[in-house]
Amino acid sequence: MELDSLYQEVILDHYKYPQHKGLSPVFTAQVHHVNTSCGDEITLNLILEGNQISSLTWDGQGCSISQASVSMMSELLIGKTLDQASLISTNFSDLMSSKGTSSGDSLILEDAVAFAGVSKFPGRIKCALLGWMAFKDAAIQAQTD
Amino acid sequence: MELDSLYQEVILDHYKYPQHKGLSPVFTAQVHHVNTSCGDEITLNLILEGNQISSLTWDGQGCSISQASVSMMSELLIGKTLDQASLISTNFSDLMSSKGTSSGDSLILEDAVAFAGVSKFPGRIKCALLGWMAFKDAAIQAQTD
Amino acid sequence: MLFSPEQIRKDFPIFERTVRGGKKLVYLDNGATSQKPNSVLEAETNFYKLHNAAAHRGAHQLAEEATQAYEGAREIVAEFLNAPGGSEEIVFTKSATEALNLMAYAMGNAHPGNRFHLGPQDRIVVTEMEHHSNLVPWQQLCDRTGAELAWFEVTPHGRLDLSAIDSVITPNTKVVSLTHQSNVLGTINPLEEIVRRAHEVGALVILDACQSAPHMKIDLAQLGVDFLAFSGHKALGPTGIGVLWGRKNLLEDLPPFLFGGSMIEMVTMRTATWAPVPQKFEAGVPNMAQAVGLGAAIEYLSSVGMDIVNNHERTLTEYLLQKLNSVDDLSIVGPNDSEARGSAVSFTVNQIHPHDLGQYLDSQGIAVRTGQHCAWPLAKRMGVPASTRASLYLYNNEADCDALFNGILGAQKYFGSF
Amino acid sequence: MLFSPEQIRKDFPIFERTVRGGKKLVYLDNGATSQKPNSVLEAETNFYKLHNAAAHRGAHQLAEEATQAYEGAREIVAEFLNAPGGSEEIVFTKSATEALNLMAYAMGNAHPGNRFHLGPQDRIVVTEMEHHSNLVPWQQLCDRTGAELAWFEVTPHGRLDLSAIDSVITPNTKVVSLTHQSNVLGTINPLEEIVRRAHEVGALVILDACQSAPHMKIDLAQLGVDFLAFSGHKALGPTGIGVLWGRKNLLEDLPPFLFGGSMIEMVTMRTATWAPVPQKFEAGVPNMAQAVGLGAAIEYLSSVGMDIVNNHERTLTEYLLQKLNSVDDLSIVGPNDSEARGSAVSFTVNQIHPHDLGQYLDSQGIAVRTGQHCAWPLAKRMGVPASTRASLYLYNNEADCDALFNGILGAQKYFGSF
Ligand SMILES: Cc1ncc(COP(=O)(O)O)c(C=O)c1O
Ligand SMILES: Cc1ncc(COP(=O)(O)O)c(C=O)c1O
Repeated sequence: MELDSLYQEVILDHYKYPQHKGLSPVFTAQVHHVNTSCGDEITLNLILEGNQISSLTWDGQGCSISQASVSMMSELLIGKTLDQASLISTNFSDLMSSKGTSSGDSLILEDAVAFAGVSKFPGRIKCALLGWMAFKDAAIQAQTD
Repeated sequence: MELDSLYQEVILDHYKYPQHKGLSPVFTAQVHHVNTSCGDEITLNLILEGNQISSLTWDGQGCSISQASVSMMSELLIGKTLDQASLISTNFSDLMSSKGTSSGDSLILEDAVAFAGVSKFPGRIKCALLGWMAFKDAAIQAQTD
Repeated sequence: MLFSPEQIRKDFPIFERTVRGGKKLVYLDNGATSQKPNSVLEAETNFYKLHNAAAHRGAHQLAEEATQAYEGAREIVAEFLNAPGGSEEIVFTKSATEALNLMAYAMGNAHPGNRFHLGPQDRIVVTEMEHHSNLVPWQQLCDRTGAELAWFEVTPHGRLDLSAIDSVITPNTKVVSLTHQSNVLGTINPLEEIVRRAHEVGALVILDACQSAPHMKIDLAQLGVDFLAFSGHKALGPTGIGVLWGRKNLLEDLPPFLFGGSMIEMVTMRTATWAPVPQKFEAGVPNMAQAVGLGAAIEYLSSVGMDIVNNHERTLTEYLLQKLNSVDDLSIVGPNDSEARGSAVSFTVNQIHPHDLGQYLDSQGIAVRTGQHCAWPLAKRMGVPASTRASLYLYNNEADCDALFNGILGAQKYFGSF
Repeated sequence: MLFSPEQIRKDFPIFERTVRGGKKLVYLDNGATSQKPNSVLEAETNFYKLHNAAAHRGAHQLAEEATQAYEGAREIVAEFLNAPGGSEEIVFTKSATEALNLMAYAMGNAHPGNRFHLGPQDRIVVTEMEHHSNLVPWQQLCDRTGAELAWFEVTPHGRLDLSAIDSVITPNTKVVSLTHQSNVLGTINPLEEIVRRAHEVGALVILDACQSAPHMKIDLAQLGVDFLAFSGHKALGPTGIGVLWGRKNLLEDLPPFLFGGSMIEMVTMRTATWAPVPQKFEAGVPNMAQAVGLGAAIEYLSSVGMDIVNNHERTLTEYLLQKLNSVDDLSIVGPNDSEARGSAVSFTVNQIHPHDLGQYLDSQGIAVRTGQHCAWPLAKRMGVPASTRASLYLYNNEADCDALFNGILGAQKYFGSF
């Protein structure tokens, strides 16, 4: 069933057992993003040590895709430098706009290649990108503050 | 030719030799009407003596239909009482909305039955009614002032 | 002829297609937009093929015919709504959203002395169940004029709380603008009491009939409201056409909104005067083909009969509610019975986010709407950040409701089994 | 393939009908609205038959397809205009009239501090040859904000008088809004000088491209203007669709106009925030089918080639001018040569009122426009209270011009012979 390419097991897993959910009490930058078309919300706390992401925590509500995506993103980005994170983020965006033609670079995206199937569902791409867009904002904010 | 039913000879005659054109220096009521769809304009001066129309003069610019109509109207209404004029006016309006099914009551409308053909040309009905609408307004104004 | 949704469906070409790899289309998103019968498509196409020209401009035959077609559509709408003042009370807009913005902006254009003029001493009343299109324009008008925005709250059962009606609609209230039927809850609002109170204090009532006019007989001579708006595309008509009805004397007093060709009387470089209603509110070459299409849509609805459409929907809504109520972990958002409610039914299913539920249903060919349905404050009030909505129309049948029921069970299995 | 208007005409079903008792249709009223090729009608119909659903709402397949069709049309428009910022710079409206009103109202909504905010110290510049749709909205905005309206005058030859450009576009000028091509005179305005001066003083330039975009290649990357508006129905597209283009950073700063569904980010009962551009300007379920139809119209035009369309019209206009100039007692209103002018040609014929001339031409199957053409101040300036206008498009040919010529001679005989 085509639906299975959207709802990969690892996605549903993260949805059920979200990682790094629960906001850190302190942060370098905090952002709040909303998917205006469906109302999914996410708050993201980013802590930088120098150029390195030492903590990435979040809270939010939304569909399995948006919640699993931010959960996997946190796992993926914690410990990375901002440069590395930016590369990963671009890679993920590219995957989302691939219209189902790419299966994703698992060396870079690791488990997040599971989202490859989302790119075939235009209505869900925004869900998958919600957390990533929030991170992008947070990174800019952390660097300019 | 169908066009001939619109441009009756008597209409073109009045257009060429307009009657009562040239505004009286005094008046009981003066009105200015415009056909917003084409810009034809008319100014009408009405003088009442008691209940009787003693003078009806006008100035304006416009197509043969609008100018001939006001010219014929003046001829028709001068000397009439307001009640008579109202009857004639209603009769003329009815003729205009007859969609070509009526040839008009020549006892009431006299030469103005020539406008019967206009009712087949929806775009021109407003032209034929321009002067009559102005008269209606002037009559109300003269009675309320 | 006996009414049969299966027969009706044959007039709607979209049901000849399938979705998601050969699945039958189960279209339950009528609250968002309706499908179109062939007669509507043909009316639009015929307009372009035979009569296309700029209405009200030019003295040639095509322009005459275009004018007749456009004005004929106006007559059809006037009759459909039983407008007491006839077709001069019908203003064509591009949508209900434009119609409601027209009201708000036109009031904002009123100078002191005009009955529509608003200032800081005035109040505008809406409800918590308004679609954004009947809320945000009023927020903005209040911002511009200093007027105060007040509203009726919604009860946990999804009804308007009218208990404080006299302190909501105060003597300084100028306008009460509310929806006839909630696009989320399905609730049909009790107009009589609201209209009575509004008129008592001299306020005008604007009715958002987006979710009612397509589904029930509207009789303006009875309803008591002063203005009414709806969108053609939710009533079997084309996109790009909406209707604003207003009492003639009120439309005459209301300042214009969009300025430009066809709505003027005279223009100089500094000043302009306005054409009579309804032209005063229709600037520019009008959306003629869409008005004609809406006329055909209304003729289609009238040929079926609005009472028959409404009866069918009521019966089917009862069936749908009964089905949905039998699903474990499903909660209806809004009235759970068929009393004073239309055929839009929103619900949540424990554990499954509406977006995921909608996606699963889509994989089964079932089209529903998910999210806040353009009514954020209502979602907040009801405590459901997002919900799933099924909304019915004359071509839906029990099989569609069964498909939805089975789809929900399937989703529970799908998302519960990982 | 060689360009042939006769071949083109076969794509336009309206030319299969006759008028006024079997007369061939000679359609010379393209300045008012254009006829539609089959591909446009099919695109609209196909949208309804196959993909109809509310774009940007709902996660089902039809909604996805509707969104793709609608957004696809946006891409087509962006490419057609060579919009430097791509499709996010394209806002769909119902018409050019709405687009121009959008600009005026949105500026009126700007708070102090916003670059679009206007006050009594500011100036808005238009020209004497504007269509009412690009004049009255600015008059009204000036009324509301206290800003001053100024304008370029028109010379007796129907050209803009730019001799006083520095005192018309003053340092306190915020906006210069003007037509690219006059719908009455046919005059094409010299944008370069105006844009240069406007930008020198920090003013923005809004271009009314209603009469240019359908007839010539528009290259926004070159043109220098900041906003541009045109209507679909004059460019082979459906009624009920218009386009506003604006530079992305400007659209981002410009406050919204219509409020409602789809243009918001978050809403509470008291406040709302806005979606990103272009959605910020598109409230309500959009005129999707009309956007799709406009996309098809542009694809049709592009498949012919805008340069070819333009060349054809230029050659034909020259022919028409030469024919008209050979008529006794006929005066062209506007440029009498083909230099910097489009294919709208207005004229008067001594003794015959335009309305009567138009009526006679109509009896011969010839459709022209008569009156002031929604440009009263221009009519006054040119000293012609009304005129007759013939306006050409890609499907017109020399035979149409000949028919007009013979029609005018016929009218002279008809009205001269009583
Ligand atoms: C130059 C010009 N501007 C604006 C308009 C208004 O366009 P629309 O009526 O399609 O909104 C027109 C046509 O009517 C026009 O010719
Ligand atoms: C209750 C209600 N009001 C207003 C609207 C706005 O209608 P439209 O988007 O067609 O302008 C809708 C539908 O979207 C609605 O359901």
